[in-house]
Amino acid sequence: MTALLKLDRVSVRFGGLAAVTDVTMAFSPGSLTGLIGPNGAGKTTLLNAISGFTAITSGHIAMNEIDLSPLSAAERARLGVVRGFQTVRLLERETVFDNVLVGCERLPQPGLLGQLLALPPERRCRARDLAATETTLRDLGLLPIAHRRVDELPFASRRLTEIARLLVVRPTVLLLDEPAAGLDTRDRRALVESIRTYHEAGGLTTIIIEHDIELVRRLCPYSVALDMGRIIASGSPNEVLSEPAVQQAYFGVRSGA
Amino acid sequence: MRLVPDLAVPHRPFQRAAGRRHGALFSAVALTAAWLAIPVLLGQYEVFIAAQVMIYAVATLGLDIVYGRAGQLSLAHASFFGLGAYTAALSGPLGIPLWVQPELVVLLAIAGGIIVAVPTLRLSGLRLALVTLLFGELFDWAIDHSLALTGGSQGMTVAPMTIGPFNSQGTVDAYLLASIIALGATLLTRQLARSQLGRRMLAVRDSELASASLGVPIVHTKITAFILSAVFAGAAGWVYAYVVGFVSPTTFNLFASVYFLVAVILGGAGRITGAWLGSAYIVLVPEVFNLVGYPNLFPVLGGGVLIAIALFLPGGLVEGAALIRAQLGLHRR
Amino acid sequence: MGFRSVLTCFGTGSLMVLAMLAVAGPAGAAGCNPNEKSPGVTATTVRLGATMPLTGSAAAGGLGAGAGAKAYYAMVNAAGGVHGHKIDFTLLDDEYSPAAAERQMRVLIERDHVFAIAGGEGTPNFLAVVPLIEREGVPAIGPYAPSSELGTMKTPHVFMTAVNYITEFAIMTRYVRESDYARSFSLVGVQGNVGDDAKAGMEQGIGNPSIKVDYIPEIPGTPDFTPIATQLRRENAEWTFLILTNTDTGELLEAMHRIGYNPRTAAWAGMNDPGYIKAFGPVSQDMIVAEETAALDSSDPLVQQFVTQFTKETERAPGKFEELGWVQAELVVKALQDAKALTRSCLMDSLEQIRDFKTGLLPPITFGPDRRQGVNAVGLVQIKGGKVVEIVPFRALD
Amino acid sequence: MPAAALADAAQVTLSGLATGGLYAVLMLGVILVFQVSKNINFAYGQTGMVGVFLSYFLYAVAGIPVVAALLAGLALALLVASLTDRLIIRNIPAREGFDLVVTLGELLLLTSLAQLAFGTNAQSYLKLLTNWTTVRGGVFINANDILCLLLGIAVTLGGHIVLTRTSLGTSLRASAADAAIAKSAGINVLGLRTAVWTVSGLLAWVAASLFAARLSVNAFYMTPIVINVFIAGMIGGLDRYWPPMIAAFTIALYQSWAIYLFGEAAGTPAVFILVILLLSLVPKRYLEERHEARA
Repeated sequence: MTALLKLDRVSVRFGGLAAVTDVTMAFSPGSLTGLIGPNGAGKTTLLNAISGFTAITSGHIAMNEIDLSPLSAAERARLGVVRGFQTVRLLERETVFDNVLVGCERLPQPGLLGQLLALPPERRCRARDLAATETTLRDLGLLPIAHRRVDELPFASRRLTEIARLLVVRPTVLLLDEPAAGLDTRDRRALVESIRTYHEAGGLTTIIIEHDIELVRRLCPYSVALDMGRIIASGSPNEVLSEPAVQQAYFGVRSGA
Repeated sequence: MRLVPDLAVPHRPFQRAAGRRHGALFSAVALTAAWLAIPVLLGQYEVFIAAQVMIYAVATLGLDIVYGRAGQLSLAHASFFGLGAYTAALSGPLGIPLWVQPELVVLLAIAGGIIVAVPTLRLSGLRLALVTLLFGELFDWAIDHSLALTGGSQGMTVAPMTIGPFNSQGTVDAYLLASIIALGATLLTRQLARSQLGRRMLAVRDSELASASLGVPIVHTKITAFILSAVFAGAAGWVYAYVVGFVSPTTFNLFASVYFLVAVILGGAGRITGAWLGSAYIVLVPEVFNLVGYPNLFPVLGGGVLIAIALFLPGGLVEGAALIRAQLGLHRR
Repeated sequence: MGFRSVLTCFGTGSLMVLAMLAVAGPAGAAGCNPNEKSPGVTATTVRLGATMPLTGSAAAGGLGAGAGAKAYYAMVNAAGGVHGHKIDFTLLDDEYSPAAAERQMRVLIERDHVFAIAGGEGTPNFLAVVPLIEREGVPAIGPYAPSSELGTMKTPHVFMTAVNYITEFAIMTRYVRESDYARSFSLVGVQGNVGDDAKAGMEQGIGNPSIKVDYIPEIPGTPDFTPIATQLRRENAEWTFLILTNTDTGELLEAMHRIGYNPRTAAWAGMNDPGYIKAFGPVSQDMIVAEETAALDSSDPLVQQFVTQFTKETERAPGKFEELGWVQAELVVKALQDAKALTRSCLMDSLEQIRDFKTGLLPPITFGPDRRQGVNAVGLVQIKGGKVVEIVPFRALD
Repeated sequence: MPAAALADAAQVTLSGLATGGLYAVLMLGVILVFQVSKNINFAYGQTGMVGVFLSYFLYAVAGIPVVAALLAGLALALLVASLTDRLIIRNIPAREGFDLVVTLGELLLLTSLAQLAFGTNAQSYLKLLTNWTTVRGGVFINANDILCLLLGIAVTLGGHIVLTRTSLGTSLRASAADAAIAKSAGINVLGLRTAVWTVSGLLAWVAASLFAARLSVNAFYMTPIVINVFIAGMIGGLDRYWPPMIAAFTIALYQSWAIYLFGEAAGTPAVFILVILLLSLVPKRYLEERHEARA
């Protein structure tokens, strides 16, 4: 099976600092990859490079043979490469429903006048978006709080709202940056279940950065470990974690801290 | 359990609570009654003031789009208001026919909006505020230095707009004219809030990073917000000039722009009711101070209100009212 | 729904408003109609109004003139009023701002329904309200708003006693030409109508098209006068004429002094003011200043009478601005007294009958059926050692 | 070039540099405040203005001795500056542009309060050497111009030395870079912040006093000046030191030349054109403000 997303010798430098060096990876359609590594390993930078938030210094990133490098983050998102953030960023003064509805951006929308004058195409699109949002909310169990303002909700619901916003239109590549951070065990479990079911049903390609090794073990059939901006191991989570380099990177760093 | 939305299958549209519908109907009836009562019950001057509230509401809704919704601080809003006003004022001397003027106002506002927006797209925060401020200063300067045409700082008289028996400087006629654009602007803003365009603006305001990750075209959204706000302000200014019959630069200077900000923030950024409340404040409160003989206290209050609201009630009056309702338990779900 | 049907559903209130607008059209000199219904008159009172700058950069003028007018009305009311009507005088603050003046004039006319506009202080703020006054057909009597835009039958409701700046500067320039044989002139003036009028007056006073006036327009409140001073020094005229606000005049003279340019100077009547002379006397030494109202220490018995009466009313001594407000009120009361009835048309008619009305404070006032400029003369004074010395008494152009 | 034109050129340059010196005094306050609190204070100029108006009022109207009047004015400026931070800036919610909006409110408040309390005119304020003039080669050299220029240079160099050579400067730069780390290193971040805001009040008052001697004064007189200083800051970048300080001098020089060459009317559009040109031509990298923290 040909790879959906290909990274070919990707490097990112900030001034003199090499954040990511010569990373080559391939993600097949429907794969679910855990990205692990100690703090500062370059995981988020790699995610930023794929989603277009950081320009790469050298190398190539391609999806379905389309070169992503010249495209802005928004353009990549419209191609279906979407991401979540470590810190949840929502429309703070709006409801859960409106927050998820805004995710319909990636569906074709009518022009300025069409939207402002509520012309028939706008009515059709709105009905379509409302339906998609409602379904997503129901699937993720958010429907009971759909009309609550997000700034008055607990963190877990906010995190779930953000994920719902990414999923309301089916992405091609879903990038999540520590989605479980700050959640308690019960919420983590629910989150893992949601991601897994969505992933299986939708056949989307998912890359998750996660510190919680257990979560990666449970969720991801495949994982990649980064340290100092380089790939140090890849394979099933258990294989990766037993690699001496990973042990060194993780526990070496941890004991040194 | 089917978890992935299947767009091919039609879904039941999402229904809002039925109670809201009744509330909306009730407010519509009440507002219509008030609208009819004002010219019947109140005197000539009070009707004129009511028309002013409506005109300023249109401009405030405009600032609410660019600042309240898209989060772009514009200190040139009064200049766009002035752009419309001077279009009306100069149409007489320049012989621009009435039917061309609305299109001209819209075109000028679009051009002005783009001129302000484009260099500022690379900027945010302080730099954006300063460039818009400078644009406002440039507008003032242009008026001051085109004496022969505009009368400079002395201002100029605007001939009324007359269509058959309609005369824009007649009290009831002015009230009607202001009502028409106020209704139009309010409906447009309401539709904007319901549309993806409106949500894009909120997304750009709250986080440009998150917006980009959702595929929101940030530059496009900002320009659209600037243009819409300029068109609203321009239209309001155009009607303002015809209704008041006199324009001079002080109505459109930096302080006027700050008053519009006061209106948006006091009422509640991103809320239509808020823009109306804010407009009522900036038109009616000076009248009250004038009535009791202390017209100069209004700017003091304006400054104080801006600080107090930003510190203690950042959501403005609308959110404050919602908080009180929640406290009283009237709105339990 | 057509426009008319919308109107009918509003009921009678709005129809009355419309009717009022129809009545109020351009009145002109239609003669005295004693049966006309005029607003602002009750059995015992007649309501008058004015806007003046009571705050802001020109507040001194408005506060003084307002006090002068109020003192005169108080005196008249104490003596029983005009034909048994007490004068109810409303004075509103226009901040010297055209926009504020327009708003306040609307309050006077549309909310307070005044009978007539009595006086005023300041040109840009008054010019802003003229269209409203003309549209509503309200007589406006003696505002201090020197301008060539006013004082003609283009604005038939406005009766001017302020000499316009064309006349003022023509008289002043002619004197300078005659006494000093001056050959080169520059002018710094408030941009717009005011500066343009002064320039036209200077050209008229020079009477020689080959002598040009170097004119630099100024925006009130210019922060730094060094560029203008430098430009003046480059032109290097023998005489520099000034028509700026008092502070700006002083600041400009100081800037000129700083860069070592000290021509002879002449300025409009505003510099004939103790506050100005106290602040800027030294840089204004020998400056020639127009005199629009009589000197308060004049030996004219009418002036002495004013000083005595004002002091009695207010228990303080009057200044120039108080004098101005007083004489505005005096003219208003004279017109009301002479009116055959308290209607607007009869007030207009009475004003048009005024011939050679001597107040002592202003040159004699004369109006006519097609004459709205009541005064055409100024005197000249000179600032010397912090004092004002009269050099030419009131004189007309020809 | 004829001698007269040369003299004019020297005159214009001198007066521009003198204004630039005062811009630099103000700019130092803006930079310091921005570095410790990442804020811009639109009411910055008005902070100095209220001090000047109070001392004018006490001296010229109430007849209080000049030194006491000046000290009272200075005290008011310091108080307003530090309270702006303590009461307002530290308490505003993190919403888009609220720091700008709130100081705009303060601008309005201080301006209108000053108008109410002191009237609009504070004419014939202290001369501060403006009445001392000497002629050198056809150029009229005003002692106040020299004073402003020297003061600007002194403040610029002094600011540089304090920031780079003293432990105070190290603490300042540390809290500018990361307040949390600075705090853990034992720096009294809040105290430092209050001190910086107070110093900004001092600088505003000094510049406002000198401008009051040079300019026609009303309650708004500091507003266009501060706008020019902010523009210089925008061009130079407020997280740097030398570029904004040099921009302060340059913009004043530029504006006085524009006015000399094209007349009074050219002042405003000249600055606008400069800003638009710079914004379109300068590489985007230079304009980038610090982005939202780590994604």
